[in-house]
Order: sequence, then structure tokens, then C-alpha cells
Amino acid sequence: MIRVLFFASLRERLGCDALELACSPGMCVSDAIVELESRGPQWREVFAETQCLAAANQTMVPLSHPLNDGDELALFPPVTGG
Amino acid sequence: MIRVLFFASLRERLGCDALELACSPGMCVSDAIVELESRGPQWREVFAETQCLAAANQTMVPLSHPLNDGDELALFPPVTGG
Amino acid sequence: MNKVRVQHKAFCAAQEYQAVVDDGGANGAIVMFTGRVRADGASNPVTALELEHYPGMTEQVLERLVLEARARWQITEVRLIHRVGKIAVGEDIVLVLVSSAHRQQAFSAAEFLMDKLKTTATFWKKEHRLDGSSKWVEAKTSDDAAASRWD
Amino acid sequence: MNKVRVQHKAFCAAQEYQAVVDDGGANGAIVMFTGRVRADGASNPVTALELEHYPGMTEQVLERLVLEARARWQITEVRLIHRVGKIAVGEDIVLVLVSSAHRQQAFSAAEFLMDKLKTTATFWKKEHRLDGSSKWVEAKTSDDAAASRWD
Repeated sequence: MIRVLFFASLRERLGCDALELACSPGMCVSDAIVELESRGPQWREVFAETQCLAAANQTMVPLSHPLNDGDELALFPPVTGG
Repeated sequence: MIRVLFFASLRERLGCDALELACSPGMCVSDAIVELESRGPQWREVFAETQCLAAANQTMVPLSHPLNDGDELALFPPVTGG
Repeated sequence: MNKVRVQHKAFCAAQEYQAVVDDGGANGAIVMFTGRVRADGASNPVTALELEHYPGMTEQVLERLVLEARARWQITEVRLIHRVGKIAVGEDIVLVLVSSAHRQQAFSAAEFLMDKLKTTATFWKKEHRLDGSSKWVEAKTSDDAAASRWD
Repeated sequence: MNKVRVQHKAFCAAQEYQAVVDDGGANGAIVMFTGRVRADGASNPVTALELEHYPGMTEQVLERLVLEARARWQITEVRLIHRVGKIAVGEDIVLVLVSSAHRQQAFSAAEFLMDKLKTTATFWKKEHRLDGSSKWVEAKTSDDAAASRWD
């Protein structure tokens, strides 16, 4: 399984902090997003409208990054701290 | 007359804080320095060895700056504050 | 010494400064930056910011930024504190404090830390306004430009 | 508001910072720089610096630098304090404090003020060492280079 975390506007619009996703062999971050989009029109709309960044195991990664069982995947909009 | 002020190493080596100098027509800062050098070998030596900056009436000026009666002329080495 | 903190509670910048000053004169230069919740003067003004972050990742990003600053400049002490949660207008959000033997090293390191924090640390800001409305702040391209100076 | 001071007595940077902070949140960014007498770690170490200046001219130069900073950047409050006389190791020599709506404006103005102060304000430094010897400090070409960035 992959633990998926959502932050900020993405978390709020999805109405979800975190969920578990089955990990299929050769799956990358954008495959995980496609999987999430299949959860319903609201999910599809939010991902279509959000510039979505990803971190795998707390390190920023491109959407092509391969995922492994047990990974922590975080999805969020561009950061705005400071 | 011109009021001449000396600061820092220049003041210390000349053993003089300030003095009055007669103002001749058309006199510039470097003429004033030549006049000061004529005060003796110690003065000549100090001016030869110091990179001397000038301020006339509390504004930095080049050595070619013309002087007028009543001016305040300050001579000093490069600044080192902060 | 590095001191990186992400915390809910308010900090006192003057107190942090005082702690860094007590170094027996080892450092000729200290630069302190504080970023605060600004009163925006709008007719429906911002009353507070709410800061969310990614616990665990944020601290790692900040620690790495401090290491990178140390590799690039000769700096002695670094304090980097960032608040999360709801922060009222006029309160501090972030503090960067750098001591060094030399002023340009301290200035560059402090600016680098702020520029990189703004674009790489996992914080998100939401504005709360007087009428009760709230809105997530969007990332600024000027921050990206500032951060790319250091690449 | 500008506050330019040349004074013999010590100042408290934390206290100056606190005074600038009380602005009702008008400024999103505050940058504070302090330059201090550094312990140089030599076998015959520096124990104090002695700062001489040109009373009257120095204050004018500093006021003009603040005006120039205000013309170049959007800054709110500026405090610029420089001590003269004998200053022991670890004590502050100079303080630059700038508040602004925006961080880059505050950083640039503070760096500009320090770079220009170093090369144009009429201060001179003498080092006093443990064995009782003293020596006038020579101007640094690195300071000229830093100041010329702003031309």
C-alpha cells in the first residue's frame, strides 16, 4: 500500500487528509493521481484545477517518479510559507 | 582664512587637530596641501605617505576643488567605519 | 550551532537575538530577518494568517537549507524559526538569524535562507479577513525569481 | 521615520528592534544588522576599537544615505546608529534596522546602507591590542567592491 497525504487547498477541496492506495508494479506518481481521479467527478475536477506538486518519502519528486509499496506520497499545491 | 581640520592617522602624525591657513585667490585643495607641506620635513613626509582625502564644508571634494575665504577644509585618510 | 524550529507558539525575536549575541565577540556581524503578518490596509482587511505545514518534511527541508548555507558561506550560528497555526496581524511568522565574522557572508546567508524557504519549504498560507472569509494564498513568481538567484 | 545617531554610549539592538516592531503590523519585513568588535583570536589579540569621526559631516553623510535608500526602495522605518570612542570586544559598533512591506526591499536597503557607510561615512577605526599597542585600521578594497555594486 501507499500512504497518500494531501495538504492545504488540495486537502480542503478533496475533503481528505490522507488515504491508502494499492501499489501496482511500475506505478509512478502520475499513475497514482489518475487512480485518485477515478474516485469521482469532484476528485477529477480538483486535480484538473490544481498545480499539483509531489513528495515521496518527504523528498520532492517529479510526477514520473516510481512508487514502491510502503511509500509515503504527499500531494500539495506550490508552497507559500515565510 | 581657511579652517583646516585633520582626522585619524593624519591628525596623529601631524600632532595637529586644526589650524588656520591664509586663503589666496584661486587656491585649490592641493595648493593648500603644498602650503601645509612647506611647514617642515615632518609635514612633507606625512603628506607624501598618506592617501589624503578632502572635504570642503563637510562635502567630499577632489583635490582640484577651489577654496574660498571662510571655508572649512578637512583632510583625512580613507574612512574605515562600520 | 543550528537551531531549526517549527512551532505553534509565538517567539520573541529580540530574545533570540540576545542569545546569539552572547558569543564572546566571536562574530563581527549579525543579521536578523523577521517576516510578519502584514496589515494589508484593504477595506476588508486581513486579520490573521493560518499556516499549515507538512510535519517531518518541513523540518528536513529547513535543516538541509541551513547545511547548504553553511557550505556556501562562512557563518557561525543560525537560528531559523517558523510558526504554524493561526497568526494575527503584527505577529511574527518567521525568523532568520545568522552570525558571521563578516557582514556580507551573514547578509547573503540570511537572504538565501529566506528565498529558498519561500519556494521549497512545505508551508502553506491561508488569509483570514474581517468578514470571516478565507482564501489560500497563491505562490508568487517574484519568489521564484528571488530563489533562482542562488542557482 | 528616520533615526540617525552617532553616539559615545552603548546601544541595545534588541531594544531598538522592539521599538520598530510596534507598528500595528504595517510592515511585513524587518531586517536588522549589527556590526560588532570581533575577537580576532590573535596571540596578541584586539581588546578594543577606538572610533573617531568628523562631527557634523558624519551625521550629514548618514542622513543622505538614508534618503538615497528611501529613493531606491520602499522602506518604512530606518534606524542607523554608530558608536564612537573606545568600544570593547563583543560590543556593538553599528546598527542598521529597516522595516518594509516587502523582504527584498528591506534586505537591499540594509545592505546598501552598510556598504555605503563603510566607504563614505567619516569614521576611522584604531585597533588596541593586549600588549598596549595600537594601530589605525586600513581601508579594505573588498569594501570598495561591495559599495560599487550599488552604483
